[in-house]
Amino acid sequence: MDSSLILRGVRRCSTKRFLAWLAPWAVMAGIGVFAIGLCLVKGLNQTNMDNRFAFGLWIFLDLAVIALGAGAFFTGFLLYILRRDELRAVINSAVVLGFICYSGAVLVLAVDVGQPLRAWFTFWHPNVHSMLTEVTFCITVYLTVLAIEYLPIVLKNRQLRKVPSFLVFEGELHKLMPVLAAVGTFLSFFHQGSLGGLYGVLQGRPFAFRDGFAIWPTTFFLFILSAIATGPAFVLLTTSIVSKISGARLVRHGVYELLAKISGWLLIIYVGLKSVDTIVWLNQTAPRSGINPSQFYAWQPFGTWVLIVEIVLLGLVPALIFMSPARRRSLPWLLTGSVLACLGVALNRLVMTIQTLAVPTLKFEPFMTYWPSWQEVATFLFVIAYGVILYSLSFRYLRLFPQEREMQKY
Amino acid sequence: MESAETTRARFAMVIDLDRCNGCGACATACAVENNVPPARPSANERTGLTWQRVYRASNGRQFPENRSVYFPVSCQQCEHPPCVSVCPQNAVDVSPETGVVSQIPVRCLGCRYCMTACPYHARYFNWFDPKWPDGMETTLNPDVSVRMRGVVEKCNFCHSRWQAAKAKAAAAGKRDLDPADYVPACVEACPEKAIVFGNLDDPRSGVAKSAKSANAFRLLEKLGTEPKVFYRSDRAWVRRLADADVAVQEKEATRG
Amino acid sequence: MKFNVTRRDVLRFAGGAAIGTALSPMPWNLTDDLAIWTQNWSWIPKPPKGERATRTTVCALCPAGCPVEARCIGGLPVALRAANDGAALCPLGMTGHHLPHHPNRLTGAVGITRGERRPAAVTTDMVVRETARAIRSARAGAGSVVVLDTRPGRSGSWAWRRLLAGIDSAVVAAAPGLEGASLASLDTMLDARSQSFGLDLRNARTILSFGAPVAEGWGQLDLAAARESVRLVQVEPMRSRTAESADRWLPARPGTEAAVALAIANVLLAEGLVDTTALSGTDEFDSYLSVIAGFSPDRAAAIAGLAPDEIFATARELASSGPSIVVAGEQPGGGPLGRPAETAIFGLNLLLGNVDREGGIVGRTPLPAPGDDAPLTPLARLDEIPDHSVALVIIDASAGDGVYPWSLVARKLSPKGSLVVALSPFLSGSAARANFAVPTPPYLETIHELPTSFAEPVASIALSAPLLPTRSGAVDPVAFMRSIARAAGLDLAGEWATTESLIRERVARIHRAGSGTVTSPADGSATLVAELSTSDELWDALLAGGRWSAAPSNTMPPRTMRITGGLGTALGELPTRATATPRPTGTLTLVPRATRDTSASAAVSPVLTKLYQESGLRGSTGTAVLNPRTAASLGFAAGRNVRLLTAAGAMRVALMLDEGVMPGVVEIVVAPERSALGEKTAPGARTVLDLLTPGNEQTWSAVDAQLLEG
Amino acid sequence: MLPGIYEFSWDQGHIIFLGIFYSVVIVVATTVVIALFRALRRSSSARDSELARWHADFEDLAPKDRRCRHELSGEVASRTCENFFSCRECMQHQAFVALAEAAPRPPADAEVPPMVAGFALPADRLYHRGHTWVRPEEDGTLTVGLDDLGMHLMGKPDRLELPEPGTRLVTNGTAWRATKNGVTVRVMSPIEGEVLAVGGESDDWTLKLRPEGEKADTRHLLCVAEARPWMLREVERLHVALATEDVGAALADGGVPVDDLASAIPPQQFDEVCGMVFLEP
Repeated sequence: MDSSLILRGVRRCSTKRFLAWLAPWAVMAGIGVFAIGLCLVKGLNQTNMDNRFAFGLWIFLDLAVIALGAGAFFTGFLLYILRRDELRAVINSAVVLGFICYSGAVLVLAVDVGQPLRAWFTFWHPNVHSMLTEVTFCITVYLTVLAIEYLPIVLKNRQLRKVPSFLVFEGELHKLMPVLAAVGTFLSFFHQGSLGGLYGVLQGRPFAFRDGFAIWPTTFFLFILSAIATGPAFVLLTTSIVSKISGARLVRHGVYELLAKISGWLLIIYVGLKSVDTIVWLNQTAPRSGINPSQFYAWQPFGTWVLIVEIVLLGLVPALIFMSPARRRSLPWLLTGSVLACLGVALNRLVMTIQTLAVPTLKFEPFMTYWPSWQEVATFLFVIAYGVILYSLSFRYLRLFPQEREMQKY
Repeated sequence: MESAETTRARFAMVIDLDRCNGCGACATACAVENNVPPARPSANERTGLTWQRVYRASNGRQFPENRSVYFPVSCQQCEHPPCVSVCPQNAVDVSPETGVVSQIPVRCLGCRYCMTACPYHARYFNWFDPKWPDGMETTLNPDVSVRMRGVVEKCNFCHSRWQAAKAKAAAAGKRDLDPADYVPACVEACPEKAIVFGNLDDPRSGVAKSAKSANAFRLLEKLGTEPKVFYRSDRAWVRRLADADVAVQEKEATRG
Repeated sequence: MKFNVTRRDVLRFAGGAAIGTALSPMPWNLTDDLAIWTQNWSWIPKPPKGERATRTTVCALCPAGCPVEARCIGGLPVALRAANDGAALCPLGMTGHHLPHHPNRLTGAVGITRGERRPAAVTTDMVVRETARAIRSARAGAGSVVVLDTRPGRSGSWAWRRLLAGIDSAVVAAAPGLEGASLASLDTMLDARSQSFGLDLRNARTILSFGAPVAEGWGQLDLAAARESVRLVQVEPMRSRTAESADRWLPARPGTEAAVALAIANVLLAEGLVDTTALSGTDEFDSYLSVIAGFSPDRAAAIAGLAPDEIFATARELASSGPSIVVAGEQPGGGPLGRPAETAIFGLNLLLGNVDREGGIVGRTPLPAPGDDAPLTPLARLDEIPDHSVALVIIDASAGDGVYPWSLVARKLSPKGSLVVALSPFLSGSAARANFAVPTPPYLETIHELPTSFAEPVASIALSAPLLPTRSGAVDPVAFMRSIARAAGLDLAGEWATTESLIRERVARIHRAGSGTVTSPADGSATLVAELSTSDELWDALLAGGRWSAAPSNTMPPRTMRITGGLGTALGELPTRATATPRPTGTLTLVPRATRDTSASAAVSPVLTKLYQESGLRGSTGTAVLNPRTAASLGFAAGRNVRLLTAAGAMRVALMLDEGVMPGVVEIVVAPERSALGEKTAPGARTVLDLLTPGNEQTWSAVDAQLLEG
Repeated sequence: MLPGIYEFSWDQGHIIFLGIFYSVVIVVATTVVIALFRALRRSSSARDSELARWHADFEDLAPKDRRCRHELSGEVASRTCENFFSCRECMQHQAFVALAEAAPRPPADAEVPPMVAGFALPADRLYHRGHTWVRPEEDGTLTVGLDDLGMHLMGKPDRLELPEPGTRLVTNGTAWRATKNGVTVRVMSPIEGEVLAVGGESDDWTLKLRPEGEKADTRHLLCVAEARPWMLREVERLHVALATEDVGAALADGGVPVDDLASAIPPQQFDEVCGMVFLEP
């Protein structure tokens, strides 16, 4: 039925099957839209956030998807700036993933703020000393850049390309892509860092506060590093998952290996620096704020196991997997490593968001726990469903993996 | 009318914890003065709006040696406020005239970053639309506007009272406020006279003297926020509660 | 001429228009306007505008009657503060101007059916008819008629007695849960009839209080001001505000107060610290001695869980640093301690010679009644009325309310048919449990009378002047009485038709007597009544916030003192909870806990959610507080919802842990119920108080309870 | 505007931050505007549009579809075309041509077999990779038509969209469109020129063109010697493409190509095969 929209030479399931695949996600997205509507109409009392947990599941989601979406800019950077041509095989997919992650994050942010109609105030009355201003500016512009990068991929759809001026425009944009990639890289580096800086500058929250260089706390750099380390792993993971689900070989194994190798090296550097940072923080920064660091881990479920899992199991282990050429040749190992690395960056963002707020500062304030309301979870799931649907549509109708056709035949 | 520029001041308060008995008059007076709406049925102590919140703490000992202390905690009006620099749109500011950390609710977009930055949990978010029972809006203080849902608010040392005092001084042609004209609602309402309020820069003021007294202290002093709300107590265990460091064995204590 | 529009032209036009618009101020003004609009949603309440003025009145929300200065905008109060310098209002008083707008204010008479979500609107005439019918059938022998008065001593209280004087079976009783109720026991001991005495707390040097919230303003004592001159010893199982500010706190187990009091008497007598010549020789005193012999300090200390030294020290302190006074108080929410315990406690005053002396129990001339010596219905105590004997209960909660288990009233009702009618401004508290509720004007909408409070050493009266017009629908209590009188064929003589005219009668009589002074709230200046030429002048002075006080008369008429209150040796049979028959394991003692200002009014300002709901300061009603050790022994963790089980039933409660709670005790927070805070709930919903069944001792300050899972 | 707002001051932070930020915004905006501007300018030219279309298609071709003609002729082991099959701009091609001219020519094979793998490949014409051919006529015009494989594939098209006489065709641009079994293909023009006449179905739907300029530039077209290995390879690709599926006895079994190849190809693969054959990804 929709075959005229599908690229020639690739295998896609029947329309019926595709709709059946989309249906549950659409239901999930529908529930999410309802929950978002509730939050916008009735206000944030629909969530379980409160004055102590002023940030909750949604900020965690924002931080996590933006970290994972780093695959887009970093792949672009490697391809267009460092000229790693092998990555052309995944660049389109990475751009779509990046667009999904960033647009999802911006959408959730718009629900998360108390007065979404005033979101543009940041551009009107900017406080340039705030990390959040930097994040807002960079994310908005980078989302625009991603949309511009996404556009040529859309324009090359089989039907759209029949419009002559679309293709002309696509061709012209394509020529300028390195400029956009460079801008995207610049923006991404900054806001990934600013998201880390967001917490690192919290002088009043010893759990998050870090010393730094110039105006940037160490979390600024660690967030950049962890994002670019896991970005390729996420691209690897999604590509192999899509490959599994669609039953098509999408890229050569060498591409996987390259992504893993990049991820591995960056991860090991990250784990090293993170460990140094943790030691300095526990022994210098936190005690200076009058905190005995053992207090950070005195409240279940946030025991020291969280720290160990984050750094060793979800940091060091995937790094070692990725760095071993023998392991890299095996797809199951690559998948294990990618899952661990992605979980690691998610756990890091979760800890920075939730544990920072959960650890009491005033001695007479109790430790509090937070559990999201269904509206928050539904909104969270909406972003997932939105991502799956948009990716599925893109995968079906656009050329995300240039190598796919030749991998299939001949 | 152009009013004469008042001299700069650093307003502060000293709360005597040995006098405070936790009656809650300050919190109530604050809500009435500043048009803080009553709670919706589903609001709780975590989603409520209490610019002046009274915490109960104890010496942690067993009955009958257990003793209480009540900490009235409002915005601590820090000299180095962690909340100001984080606001993405300049909705938080420090007034050079009063040293008070002001919150501009009409510019706030409700991102709540300042709340995560504040170690005193003194900032509150309007989770609900402000709503008074029918007719009760006629009892609102005309000098303070009502904040809308979705913005952050907090204590501003009864800013409207400062403005009224300033206008009064200007009308009398004076540069300085009469200290008796500017007293926040909580200070006025305290039946135990536990709160002393005044200009820290004025060495003759009661607040300047009390703040320097031996048993005066501030909350979480090591964070370097330099609050302008001081506390005092002759009891050593009360003063120890001001530090951030919680002994781990105490963690299961207190309220759930 | 042909006009050709090409695509290029259209594009050019659109582009030019876009650039031109962007350079004009229009879009930027529009965005700014949008911002301004978001700042002023139409549903955000706007504070009132209007002329500013200051007016004075007296707070009528509790018997204390604090002078109030109201800041008004356009004549309507927007802020209340204490009118006298240096004083301050309590949270309840500070928010009193919200009460006329309370969501659960009654706008018309209602009929309440148990279990119905909403009350049914009825006419006041119908309520009058029903009441008259009940009165007629009571006269025909169907049962007795009881008026429960929530603020005894008012002119209105007198009018009820006047109205029902023609009915043999009628009595007027003070509503349960009021402060000063325990003084009824002292009344019996002093044979004083209707309490012609007061407590001179201000001149005492040592106060021994059994549970009275002295530090919260109980007995009109400003403890903070009197701190230098008064020494306070508090006997109380809870670490209350008073216990914490006391010089000595004896944390006796709940229900063991009598044992402590008797042991103190034991020490006083054994050590010869008191002069007993005035008491000795009577049967009462002999019984007393034999009772006391059984309460050695060691035994009582074991019963109460105290160190014997504390009892010795307290006894010596009482004897040595006089004048002393011993008071049995009502824990707010917990009610009186019960007659035997009160008798044992007040007996110490008799022993110490505290009666009829400055700084002790002093004589007090009563406030003049509004009318002449017409026949009046007798006063009674609710517990003296036999169970299942009452056909009609009229609750006059027009001036306030008490906090008590409804079962106290319900058990009196005749099973053959009964009617409960309440007069109240709010559908909350007692009124929510009646069959019919009639709306009366709340505080600030009508004149309220603040007669002598129970502890005052001299008679006094203040008037709360209205600052707001009475809302239509409100029924004046005295007018309501007149309607009942007409409908039931009762004789209610007198010219007065409304509460105001009745109070005017009383003021006129005070003026006619010509004694006493009026104190102005603003400057504390006093004017002799004798200097006022007309009663209108006195009226105006009172309406301006003044308080009339009688001239001091500290002498009491001669009396027989009954140190066992007529109980004889039965006083010693008082069950001492700790030593009663062994209780099943896991049984805890349930103690209600409240603050003084929560128990005075049927409704409080919704803004008090700041204290009860939006902060952990007072806890919301129904929160159970346990010592962590007790909780651990039962296997409960904080924040859990558990079932609280007493003889009266079970209820789910939230658990809170606090080391300050006595082990083995579960304190239950009695805060204003949700309807009192303004939430729309089904009237008369069960509250924690319903778990507390008073036993024969008429106290619900300690009840056996169990905590169960789920 | 921003600096006009309340409490705004030109301090260092503002200058640095806003300076950097707006530079970035300007770069992004400029990029898009340049692309738009160029696109607007170019899309008004049909020639540019056709070229853009071809460039986009070419980039989407799999590397195996972009074999250099010199690889097909065996002159080089492996080479992928990067020049959109436009040999006249290819430096490598010129080098190869020079090399070939210097080398002694092999004796011309008079007996060029007219068939390759069952498809006719007449020697009197030049072939385009999109399965069209150009035959220079004596009157200076050019005849353009579908080759045998293309003919077999499209058979009798269900619908034809032929250019009007007078249309200027662009090399690698659309010559005409044909629809068969619901699949529409664009047949690429092998050469530039103005359409003089359109042959109908009876005439094997050929076009008659007048070349641009004095003489047609045919450097990018394959001579029959080059077309033979190319055609072999094309047939082989068809074999492979259809081999994986359960097709039944057809071309894959080495059978003689059926006249109506279209009906022998399973419908679900027909579209893909058309795209492969007519270089339309």
